[in-house]
Amino acid sequence: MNEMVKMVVVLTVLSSVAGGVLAAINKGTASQIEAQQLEFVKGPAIKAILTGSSNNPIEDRFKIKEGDVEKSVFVAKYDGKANTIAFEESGKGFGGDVGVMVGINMDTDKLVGAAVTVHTETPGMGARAKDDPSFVSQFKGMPVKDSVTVTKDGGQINAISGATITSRAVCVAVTKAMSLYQKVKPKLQQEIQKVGK
Amino acid sequence: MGYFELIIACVFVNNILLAQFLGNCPFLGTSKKMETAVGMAMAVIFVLVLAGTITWLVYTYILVKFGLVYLRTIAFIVVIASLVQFVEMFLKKSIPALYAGLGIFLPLITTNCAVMGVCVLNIDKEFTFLQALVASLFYAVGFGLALILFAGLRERIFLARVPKPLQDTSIALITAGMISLAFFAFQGMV
Amino acid sequence: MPKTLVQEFTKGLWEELPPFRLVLGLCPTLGVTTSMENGLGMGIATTFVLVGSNLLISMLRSMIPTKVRIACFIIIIASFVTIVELLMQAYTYPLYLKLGVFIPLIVVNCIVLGRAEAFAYKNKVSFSMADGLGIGIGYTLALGALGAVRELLGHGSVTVWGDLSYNLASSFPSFHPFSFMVQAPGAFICLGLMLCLINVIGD
Amino acid sequence: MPNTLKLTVSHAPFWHNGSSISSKSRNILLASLLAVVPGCYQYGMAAVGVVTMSIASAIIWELLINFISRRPISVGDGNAALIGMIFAMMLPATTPWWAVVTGTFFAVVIAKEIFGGIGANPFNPAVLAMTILMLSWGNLFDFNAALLNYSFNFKAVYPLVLSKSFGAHAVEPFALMDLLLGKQIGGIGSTCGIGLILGGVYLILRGFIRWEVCFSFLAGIIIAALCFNILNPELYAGPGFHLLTGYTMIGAFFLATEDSSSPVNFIPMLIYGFLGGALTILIRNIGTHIDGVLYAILIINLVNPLLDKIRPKAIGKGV
Amino acid sequence: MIKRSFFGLVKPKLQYEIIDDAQPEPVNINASEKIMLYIDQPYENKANSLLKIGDQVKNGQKIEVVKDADAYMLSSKSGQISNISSFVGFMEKKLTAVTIDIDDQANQLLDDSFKDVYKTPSMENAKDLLSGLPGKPDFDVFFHPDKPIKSIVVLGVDGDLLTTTNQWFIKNGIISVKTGIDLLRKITGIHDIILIVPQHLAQVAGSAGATVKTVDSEYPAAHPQLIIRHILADKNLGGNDIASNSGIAFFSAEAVSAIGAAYKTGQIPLDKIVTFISKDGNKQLVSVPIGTPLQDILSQLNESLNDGDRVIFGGPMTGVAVYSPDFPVMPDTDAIIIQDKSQVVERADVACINCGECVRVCPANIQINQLIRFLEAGQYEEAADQYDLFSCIECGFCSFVCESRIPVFQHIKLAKHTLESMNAAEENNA
Ligand SMILES: Cc1cc2nc3c(=O)[nH]c(=O)nc-3n(C[C@H](O)[C@H](O)[C@H](O)COP(=O)(O)O)c2cc1C
Ligand SMILES: Cc1cc2nc3c(=O)[nH]c(=O)nc-3n(C[C@H](O)[C@H](O)[C@H](O)COP(=O)(O)O)c2cc1C
Ligand SMILES: Cc1cc2nc3c(=O)[nH]c(=O)nc-3n(C[C@H](O)[C@H](O)[C@H](O)COP(=O)(O)O)c2cc1C
Ligand SMILES: Cc1cc2nc3c(=O)[nH]c(=O)nc-3n(C[C@H](O)[C@H](O)[C@H](O)CO)c2cc1C
Ligand code: SF4
Ligand code: SF4
Ligand code: SF4
Ligand code: SF4
Ligand code: FES
Repeated sequence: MNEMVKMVVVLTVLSSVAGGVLAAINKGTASQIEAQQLEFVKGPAIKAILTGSSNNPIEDRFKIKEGDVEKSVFVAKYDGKANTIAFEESGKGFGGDVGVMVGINMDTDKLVGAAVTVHTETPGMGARAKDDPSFVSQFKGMPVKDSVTVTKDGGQINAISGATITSRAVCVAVTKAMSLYQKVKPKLQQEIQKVGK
Repeated sequence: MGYFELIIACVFVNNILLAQFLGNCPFLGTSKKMETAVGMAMAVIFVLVLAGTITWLVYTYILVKFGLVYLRTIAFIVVIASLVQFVEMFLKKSIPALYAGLGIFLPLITTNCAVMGVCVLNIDKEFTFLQALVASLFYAVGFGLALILFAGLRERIFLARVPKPLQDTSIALITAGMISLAFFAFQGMV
Repeated sequence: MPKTLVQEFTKGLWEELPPFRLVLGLCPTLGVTTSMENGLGMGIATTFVLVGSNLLISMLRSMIPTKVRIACFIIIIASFVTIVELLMQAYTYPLYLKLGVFIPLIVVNCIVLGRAEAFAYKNKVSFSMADGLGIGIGYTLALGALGAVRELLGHGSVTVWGDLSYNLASSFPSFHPFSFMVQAPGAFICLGLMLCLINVIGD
Repeated sequence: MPNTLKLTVSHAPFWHNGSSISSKSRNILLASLLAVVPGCYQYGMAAVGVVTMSIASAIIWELLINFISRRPISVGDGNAALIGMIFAMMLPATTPWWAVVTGTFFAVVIAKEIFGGIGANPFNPAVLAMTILMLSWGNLFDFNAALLNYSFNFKAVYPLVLSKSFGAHAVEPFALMDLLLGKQIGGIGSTCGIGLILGGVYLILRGFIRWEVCFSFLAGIIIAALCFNILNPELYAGPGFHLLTGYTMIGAFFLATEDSSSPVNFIPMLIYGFLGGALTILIRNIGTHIDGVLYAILIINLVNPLLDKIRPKAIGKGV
Repeated sequence: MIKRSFFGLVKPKLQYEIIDDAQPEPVNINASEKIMLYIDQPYENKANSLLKIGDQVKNGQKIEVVKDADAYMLSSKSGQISNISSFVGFMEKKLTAVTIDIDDQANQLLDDSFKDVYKTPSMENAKDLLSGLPGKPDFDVFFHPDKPIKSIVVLGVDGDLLTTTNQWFIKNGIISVKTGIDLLRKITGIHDIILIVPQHLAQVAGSAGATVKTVDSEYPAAHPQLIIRHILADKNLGGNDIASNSGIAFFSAEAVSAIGAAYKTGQIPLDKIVTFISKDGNKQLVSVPIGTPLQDILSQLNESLNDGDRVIFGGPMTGVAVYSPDFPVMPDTDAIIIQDKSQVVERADVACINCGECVRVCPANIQINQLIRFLEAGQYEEAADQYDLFSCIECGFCSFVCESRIPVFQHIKLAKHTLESMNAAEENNA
């Protein structure tokens, strides 16, 4: 009986101490983790697209809701004017979803760029979509329209050789971004004004 | 993704052992003989279906609800360990025949990356309950399939004139690599 | 077995070097060693858990009842794993992303539980620390070495934390990376061949 | 005097039918020439270079490994040369020397010798080496790119790439007769269908390879291709095309029939071959890879030990 | 020498020798100085032994090492025992070798123990005095009450290739075979006697007074196990009997003929008919007293041996190579083959390449490609459990076709022998 009590006591104490310690550490690291996630997951892509902005787009972000999706939108200021936004969309690639950050200049309705954020594509094949800038650079300056496709499907984007599936995924993501942009443009304009100030 | 694709993906394309590298210790440890391989395969299928679904429920209805997501690892391992204990006791008492077959493999499963790994993957991939159930079952089937095919080859290799420094684990790993290469056949089929 | 502290430490570097001598902990060994950096990172994370849990278990060993010892080990180990997870997310996020599912899987890494059961539960604190540290460092070096070989052959260059790097192409300009090495089958075959090499040296 | 006489003492039986590994290897090499010679004619000295390089390096790797592992020299059985030859048959004529040497290393050392030498390899060595190289240096084995500098009097596109990317109608210009006569681009010894068939038939008649495997492999190709073709004739080319392109013929006669990795019993041989053929078409039509033969063969090699458990009852057992 | 046939699509066929019409009478060979008898009994306790050097023996006398042993030989000459030694035979079998210096041919003495009993033929006196007959009849099988014999099969065929000894008895001695069959029927009380002959001898065999069945001319159809399976299967013997080979007693035509002659004349015939194949492939039948050393045959047939030649006692598929020309003719030596050095095919130490040739020729459906891996690794129990080691009927065909030239057949015999002796040892201990 004595042993039984001891077992229960030890287990309970151990569990509660563990739970307490973990809760404390969790609390202590929570904000740092969120900052890191933005910094490292979205950060490089945002920086790649919104080069030379006078503000920090990650700090100047806001959220918009369309239907039941909520998106973080990052805003960049050029020459003191907040006119460029970026947000993320995804398409289905070879190994899973390919996340693409798409930047759009709201004055000209042209893409300022696209960059892959997260993916699980094969290194040396699909992963080149992220590593090799020459593929995504094709989107730069493209006007916002209904769809973007690879040349094989009749479009104008040259697929990465050996990774057509990944290339298609990126095109799908950009297409989704463009259509979302067209839908929520008015809302965006309202929000962006706030940042501008 | 439909269920058919999910099944093909779990068994072949994203095979838990050969593509995701989970569960290698039991893979190498129980593949020397066909009988043990079959026993281990059955035990993993049995436990993984239970563990995959229960951890999904625990995660969705307890951890997420109470904001305890950071306790995922600890919660899952406790669930798996107690599940294995429970299954062991249950089988011993009520289905001794099955216990005689699977018994020795059950404790091994507690420290099997494949079981824990699938539970985590079910969450990471944001599966629904039904998807998690199907994925758990077929990841386990994929594990069993790889294990049994491997055992078939290993029984032959055991009798071959393998140079001494390569014998046993070393040649087994190299063979596993070749099996993993063969499984590339299924790439892109989902 | 009257061993000195130093012996307990050094045994992990050769006699019981995981995963070569102790054939355990294979999943991370195969899964994360696509680069040297990942290998070292995984090794350090495992070492942290190993040392922490060895320490705590050894300290508490008189209090932990034999019957529930495995449950206690698991709780302790899982807590350290969670701490590593949180810390890595907070401070080394890119590495955390690359190691993915293998970080929570440290909890089932056969090496960690094996050391708790076979060593820490039976030995005093200083020895358990030496044991954990030795095995951990051995494991880290092994993963780093495997990662280095695979990265060098598979990518043609090795890069650690951004700046420490060596590019094979600078010595052999026409080297074409042998990317088989960084793919799944290459992992098994490379590990198998390294194991063979270790066996040859060991004899 | 009788006490000093040294008679030969050995085990029964005292007759042997005279077959040997080396004569088998010689004959397969001979048969492979029927496809390699037209290939060399088509691609010129570069192809001759690749073939000799491959055979020579395979032999040297085997010698080296014999030496390192202190085993009897085994190159005399001709198996290393054969592996080199069959590996070279799959390569494009432009393969650089270092890729050939690396390939034969994987074929001879990794796929065969470390398992204990001849008869112990679980996978076909040449196929295994080829898939490893293709994974690493895909661009070297992209036949369209590799053979860009050649000019031929026929359409110089790798047919399987066309069918995969553009569907069945893209391959209509290929006349089956041309394909059969080797008027297509591809590996040095894998495009000349007629040569491969003649070589294969020679080997079957001589009893060096098993007709069960070859025929069921081809049957697998035909039936699976027909099913796809009927399902969607726009997208999926017919059986004739699949039979005569890619590695189908070399696969049926020279790759799937490798002894050590294939079954020996009748029914398993049929299943083995059929599975290989059907899987080839499945990979070609819905998988990632351009040609499915190599991976299909690895898969059937993998199931071979299980298949060969299907066997007739020995006499006196369970009558 | 056999060559691999050019076309290999069909599996190799080996034809039994067919005796032709112009068969000359066997050449008589005589032992010149001594004969040697190998008795299947260890020579361990010398004091206990019935045999002493210098003992006088008579023609037809029973030579046994210990009293009332099952194994004995009959001396084919009279003379003096000049040597007794222990001898290790095939598969480490312990035998006793007895050398007898022959008396002057003119002074041959006949033993008369058989004379006393031959008028009243019975199983007992046959077992007691006739087991050493040419053809080595086995009477012991009739003395197991738990395994009653229901049928007797007389083999008018030869078990191995090139050999024609038994066929010769059907063709040229059918009358004495008939006498023997009648006698067997009388002493055993078994009516079901089947005479197995090749196709071309079916007519001659018809007069032997037994049911005649013919066998295929293709090796190894005449193997007793296959005869049971393929030829006797339609006879109503009961499934289990067929499988376990019990209930049937096999006798060679030569032995049956010898039994008939013995009971008819009261004198035991001890000349063995041997098919002798010389280096140039020339076949002839010789009639030799049992125990005659090979050397005597060679010198009387003007055949010579050189270093590296091979001498085979028995047929080319299942015989035994001997290391000395002193080796004597035994009661079951049906053939002696002399091979020139140049005809000896070398065996190699190469692993099985899994070509499957052996599997396709094996009459017993054994997975030899797998079996051989276990045997080479010394895992005999697994070989027996999983790969049917004990189903092997020992025809030797697998070794004949093996592309790696592995001595498969030898491995099989060795494994069977090892397992059997292990089992025997276990039973003794239990
Ligand atoms: C030798 C050769 C022949 C080709 N023939 C055709 C053709 O007949 N029709 C066609 O649409 N594309 C043809 N192509 C183009 C390729 O199939 C493919 O569309 C192009 O290489 C895509 O480039 P990528 O490798 O960067 O993806 C040919 C390419 C090569 C190298
Ligand atoms: C090991 C392996 C990895 C692959 N990884 C990718 C990938 O990451 N992204 C992709 O789009 N296709 C990938 N593929 C698919 C093939 O390369 C496929 O043929 C290609 O997507 C077709 O595009 P292409 O017509 O430009 O060659 C992979 C194939 C293999 C064999
Ligand atoms: C066994 C062996 C393997 C080699 N492997 C490669 C290789 O994988 N990639 C490579 O680019 N060079 C490799 N080489 C490098 C060659 O020595 C040489 O640098 C190269 O062939 C130069 O040729 P290129 O510039 O004309 O292509 C290898 C050399 C040897 C001896
Ligand atoms: C048609 C055929 C193809 C063969 N292909 C290979 C091969 O690709 N690689 C190999 O190692 N052996 C191959 N072999 C060799 C064969 O399995 C066996 O090892 C030979 O008998 C020895 O030279 C092949 C044999 C045949 C009959
Ligand atoms: S094992 Fe072979 S060689 Fe050795 S004694 Fe027996 S038969 Fe002779
Ligand atoms: S000797 Fe060989 S071929 Fe003959 S039965 Fe035995 S295993 Fe089969
Ligand atoms: S014939 Fe010889 S090499 Fe061929 S499978 Fe049989 S044992 Fe192996
Ligand atoms: S056991 Fe037989 S095959 Fe093996 S080495 Fe000895 S003789 Fe050769
Ligand atoms: S580390 Fe042991 S099973 Fe994964």
